[in-house]
Amino acid sequence: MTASLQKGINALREVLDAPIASYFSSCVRCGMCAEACLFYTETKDPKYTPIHKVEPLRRLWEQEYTLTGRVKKMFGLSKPVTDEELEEWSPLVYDSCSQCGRCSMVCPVGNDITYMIRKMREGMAISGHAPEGVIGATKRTIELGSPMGIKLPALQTQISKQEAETGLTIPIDVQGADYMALLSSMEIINFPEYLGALAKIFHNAGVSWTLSSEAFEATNSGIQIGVADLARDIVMRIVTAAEKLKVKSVISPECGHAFTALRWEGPNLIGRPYGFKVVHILELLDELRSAGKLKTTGKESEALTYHDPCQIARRGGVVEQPRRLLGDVAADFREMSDPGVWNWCCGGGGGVSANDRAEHLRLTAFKRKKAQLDALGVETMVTACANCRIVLEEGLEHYNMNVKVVGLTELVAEHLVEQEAGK
Amino acid sequence: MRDETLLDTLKRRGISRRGFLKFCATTASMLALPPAMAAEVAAALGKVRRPAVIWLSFQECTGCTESLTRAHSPSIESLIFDAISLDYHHTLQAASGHAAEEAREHSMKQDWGNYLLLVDGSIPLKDDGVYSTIAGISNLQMLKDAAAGAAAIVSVGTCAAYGGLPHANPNPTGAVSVSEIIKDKPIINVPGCPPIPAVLTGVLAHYLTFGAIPDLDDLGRPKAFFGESIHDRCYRRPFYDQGKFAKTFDDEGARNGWCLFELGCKGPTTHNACATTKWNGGTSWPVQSGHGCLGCSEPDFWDGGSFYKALSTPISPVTGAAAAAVAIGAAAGVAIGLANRQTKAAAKAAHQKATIADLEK
Amino acid sequence: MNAMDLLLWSRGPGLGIAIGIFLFGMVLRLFEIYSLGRKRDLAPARTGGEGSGWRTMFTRSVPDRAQFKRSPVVFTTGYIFHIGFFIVLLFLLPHIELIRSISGLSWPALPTPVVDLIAVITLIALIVTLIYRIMDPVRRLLSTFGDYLAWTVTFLPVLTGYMAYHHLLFDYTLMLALHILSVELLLVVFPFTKLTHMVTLFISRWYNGEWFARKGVAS
Amino acid sequence: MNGLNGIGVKVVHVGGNGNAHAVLREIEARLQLLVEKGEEGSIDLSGLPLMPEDYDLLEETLGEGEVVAEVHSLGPTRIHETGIPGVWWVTHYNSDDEVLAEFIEVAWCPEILLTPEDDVKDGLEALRARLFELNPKSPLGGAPSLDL
Repeated sequence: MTASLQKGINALREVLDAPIASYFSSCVRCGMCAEACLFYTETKDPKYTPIHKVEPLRRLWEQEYTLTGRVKKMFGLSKPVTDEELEEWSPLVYDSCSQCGRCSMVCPVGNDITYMIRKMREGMAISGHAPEGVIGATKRTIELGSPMGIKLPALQTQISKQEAETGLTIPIDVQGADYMALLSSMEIINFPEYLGALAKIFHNAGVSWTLSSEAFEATNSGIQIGVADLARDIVMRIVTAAEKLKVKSVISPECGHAFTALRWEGPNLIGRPYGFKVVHILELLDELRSAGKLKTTGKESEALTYHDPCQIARRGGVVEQPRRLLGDVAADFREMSDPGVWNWCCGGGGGVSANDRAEHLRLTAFKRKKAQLDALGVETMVTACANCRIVLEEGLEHYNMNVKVVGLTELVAEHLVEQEAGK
Repeated sequence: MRDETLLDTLKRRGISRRGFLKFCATTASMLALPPAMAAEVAAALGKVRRPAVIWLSFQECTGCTESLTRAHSPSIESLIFDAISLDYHHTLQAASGHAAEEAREHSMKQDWGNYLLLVDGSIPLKDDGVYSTIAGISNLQMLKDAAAGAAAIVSVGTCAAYGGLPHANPNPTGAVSVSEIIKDKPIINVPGCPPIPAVLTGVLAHYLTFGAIPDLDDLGRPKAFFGESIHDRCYRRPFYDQGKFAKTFDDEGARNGWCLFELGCKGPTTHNACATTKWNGGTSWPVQSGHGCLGCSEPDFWDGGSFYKALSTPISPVTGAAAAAVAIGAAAGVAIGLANRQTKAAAKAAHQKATIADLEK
Repeated sequence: MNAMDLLLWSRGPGLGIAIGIFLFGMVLRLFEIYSLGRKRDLAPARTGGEGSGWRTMFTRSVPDRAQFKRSPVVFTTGYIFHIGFFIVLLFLLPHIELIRSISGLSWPALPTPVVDLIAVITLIALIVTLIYRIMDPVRRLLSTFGDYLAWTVTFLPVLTGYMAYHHLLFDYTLMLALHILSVELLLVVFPFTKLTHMVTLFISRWYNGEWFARKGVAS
Repeated sequence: MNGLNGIGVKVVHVGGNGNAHAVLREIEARLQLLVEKGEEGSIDLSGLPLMPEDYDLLEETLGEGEVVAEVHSLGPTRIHETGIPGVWWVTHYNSDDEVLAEFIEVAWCPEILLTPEDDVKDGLEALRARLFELNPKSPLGGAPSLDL
C-alpha cells in the first residue's frame, strides 16, 4: 500500500461515524437516488447513481467496523480498497456530484448520501485522487488567498470603481462595525455590481458594515475538495479577521457553498463556536425588509423566475426570503417546476465548476435546467449564487438560449428607494 | 378351518345372498372405497385364506384393546373378527401363564410365515429392555421372534406405530416403535390414541379381502383412512376460512361451533378418519364435542407443546433464549464497539496535518 | 426425520435458535453503529426544527410527488410488497396466535381468504421487484449477492405459507414445517443483510431529519 | 337415571357445512345418467362429513316417496324411496340398530331389494319340498326331476 493510499484510508477511518454506519446498514439498493440526481437523469448512465459513488467507502466501513466484515477480511474474503479503484471513482465523487443534496431528500430509508460524499472526499483528496482543477483552486486559495488568485489590490480597484459609480464610501477594516461583508472571487471579477449594491442598500438602511482587508474571500475550496485541515485554515482567516474587527455578524455573499463552509462547517472545523453570527445576504435583506428599512419602488415588468442555489435553499434553509424580496421587485414572478428545497442544481456546485475534466458532463447535466426553463418560457432568471450564475450563463450560452441571469441583491438595489442625503 | 376363506366363513354362518351384498357394501364403505368397489370386494372374498392372528401387547395401557372391544359392532365387525383366528391376545384370551405362552408358540410354529402379527404398545430398549417383559422374555426379544414368522405386521395405536406416550420426552425406558426394530416385514401403522376401531377392522378387512396390505403413506398409514387431515375434512373448516374462532371453551364462539384453532386444535397437521368415520358408531368425534384435535395419530404428539396452544405457537418458551441472545449480543457489541473506537482512535493518532503537497500524488 | 419431527424441531429448538441469532445480530449491529459516535454540531441550529428527526421517521415514507413519477415501479411495488407482507404477517390468525403466545398482545384477525389474496398480490409484487432488479441497469449495477439473498428469504415465507394453505407440492405438515423454517432462515439472515433496514432506517431517517432541520429544512 | 338427567344439557345447532349441496349435486348428475343411459349408481354418505343440519337439508330436499322396505339380514337394512323417484335411501344397521353404512342409491330398484336369482331357484326347490310334505302322492309333489 502506498503512503498516500494509507493516508486516504486512514482519513476515511476517521470520518466514518454512526450516521454513515446507519446509512449503509439501511440502504436497500432500491436505486431511487438515481432518479434524484441530474447526472444520472441526463445521462442514464447507472454509474452515476448516488449511492454507487460511495461504494468504496461502504466496503471500507464493512471491513473496518463490522464483525462480519472483520471476519471476512481475516479470511481474505473481502476486496480491499485500492488506488486503482479510488482513481476509477474520482470522476464519480468529484465530477458527477455537486453535493446538491437532492438524493438525501429522496432516499426512502433516509440516507444522507451527500453527507457521505463529503466525507468520502476526505479520503480521496488526501490519497491524491482529486481532480487537477479542484487541486489548483485549493492551492490558489491557500497560497494566494482566493481560488481565482485574486489579491487585495484587485479588490481595491473594484472598490474604487464601485465607490465612483455609487458615490458612496465602501468601508474597509472598520473596527466595531455591526456587519463584516464577504465576497466571492467571482463577484470581485465578474459581478462587482454586487459590492455597489451592498453599499447602496446598507447606506439606505443605515447598516454599519465593513470589509476586511485580511479576509474578503468567502469561498472555501478546502470544503469542495474535501480536506478539513485546509478548510480549517481558510475559514480561520475569516474568523480571525472578524474577531479582530469585533463585528457582530459576518455576511455570507451570494455564493452557495461559501455559506455552507462558513455557516455550517466552520465552527466544526475550528472546534468552537464563533464569537459572531453568520447570515446569508438574503437573510439580512429579508430582515431589513421586515424592519421596513428596505423600501423598493417599481417592479420588473417582464416574466422572471428564481433558481434556488442548492446550498442556500435545500442545504441552507433560505427558501422563503428570496421569494418575499422578489415579490417586492417583480411583477410577474413564475416558479420553476420543483422549486425550493426540491430544486435541480445548475450542475456546477461542489467544485464541479472548478473541475475542467467535468466540463462535458456538466454541460450534459445542464439539460435538466434547460428543460425546466424551456417549459417555463421566461427570459430572466434571478439567483443568489455567483457560482450558479456563471455555470448557468455558460450553459445558456452553450445551448444558445436567450435567458438573462441576474443576482437578486443587485436587482433589489436597482429598485431601492434612495433616502434623502443627510438622513 | 384354517384354510377357509372369508366367503366360506360367511356361508358357514348361514348368511344369505342379500346379507353377503350388505357385507360387501359395508366393507367397501369401511375401507373408504367407492360403492362401486363392493363388487370387487365380493370377488376377492372367495380367494383369500383366513389368517391366524397373534396379538402382542408391549408398553401400552390397554386403551387400544378397550377401544376395539367396546366399540365393536356385533354383526359385521364380529364377522371380521370371526374370520381371523385370534390365537394369542393377553387381555382377551382365556388361557393364562404357561398355557398362554405355549399357545403362542404353537400358533407361531403352525402358521410360520403366514400369520398376521398385531402389536400394541412401544418397545423399551434401554437397559436391555428390562422395563417390560412377558413371561421373563423382553418385549424386544418377543417382537423379533414373532416378527420373524409373520406375513405382515399391524402396529395398533400410536405407541406401536411411533412410540407414543412411552416415547415422549424424556423417554425414560428408551421406547421405540415397531418399525424402528423390524425392517424386513411389511408394517401397517394404525395410529391413534386409541385408534378408531372401524379403521382397524377396515385394515383387517382389507387384508382379509384382498390378501395384501393397503396403500400406505410415508408414515406407514393406510391412505384410505389417513390420507387427509382432520382440518380438511372438518365440518368447522368454513369457520377457519371465515376467521371465526372460539377463544375459550365457554364463549359465544364455542357455543356457535366455531373453529377451535386458537384453543390448540392440531387438526391441520393430523391425519386420521375421525371427521368422517367418527366414534362410538358414528355418534360424534372430539371436534364435534367441542374439543380440539390432540393430533394423537401423529408421531411425537405428546411433545408438540401444550394441547391447548395454537399450532403456530412455539413449543417451548423462547424468552430465555431471547434474553440470552440479547445479553451475548450486547457483550459482543461492547467488544466490537471498543475495537471500533480503537480503530478510530488509531486513525486519529496517525492523522498528519494535510498540506497542499499531499493533494498531488 | 419425518415431516412431524421437522415441524416439532422448527416450532421448538429451531425457533429458539433463529430468534436467538436474530436478536444477537441486531443488538450487535446497533452497537456497531452507535459505537462509531458522531461529533456534536457546533454550528448554531436554526430554530423551528425541533422533533424533525422523529417526524422524518414517518414522513419519509411518503414520497415527493415528482419523484414518485420518476420511479413508479420501485415505489408502487415497494409499497405493495411491504404493506402486503406486514398485513399477512400481522393479520393472519395463526401469526397473531404466535405473537400472543410470545408477547401476550393480540388483535382481531382478517378473514383467511382476504389474507390469501394479499399474499398472492405480495408474491406478484416481489416477483416484479426481482425482475426489475435484474432488468433495470441501475438496480442491476447496485445489486450484490446479499440483495438476492435478502429477496429470497423474504419471498420464501410468503410462498411456503401460501403453498401450505393451499396444500401445494407437499403435505400440509411438511409445508408448514418448511414455512416455519423459511421464517427462521429469514430471522437468521436478517441482521447480516440489508434487511436490517427495517430497524436502522428509523435511525437513518432520524439523523437525516435532524440534519436537515438544523439547516432550516425541517420535515 | 336421575343423576344424568340432572345435568343440564344445552343442545346447540351449529349449522351445516355445505356438504349436503355437494351430495345433492352428485345425485342430480347420477339421476341424469340413469335417465339417459340406464346407469345405476350409489353414493356413500360416510365419505363426506355431514352435520345433522346437512341430513335435514338432504331429507327435506329429497322428501318422502311411496316405498318403504326393510331387509332383515345381518341386522336390519331400511330402505325408502325418496320423493324423487329413482333416488333411494339405504341404511344398513347391525343387530344393535347401530348404523353400519348409509347410501343414496340412484337406481330403478336398490339391488338389495331385488331377489337374487339363485335365491329364487333355491326358493322353488324349497317350495316343492314343502308341497311334497303336504301331499306326497301328488304328481307335482316330490318331483325335483322336473325341468328347471
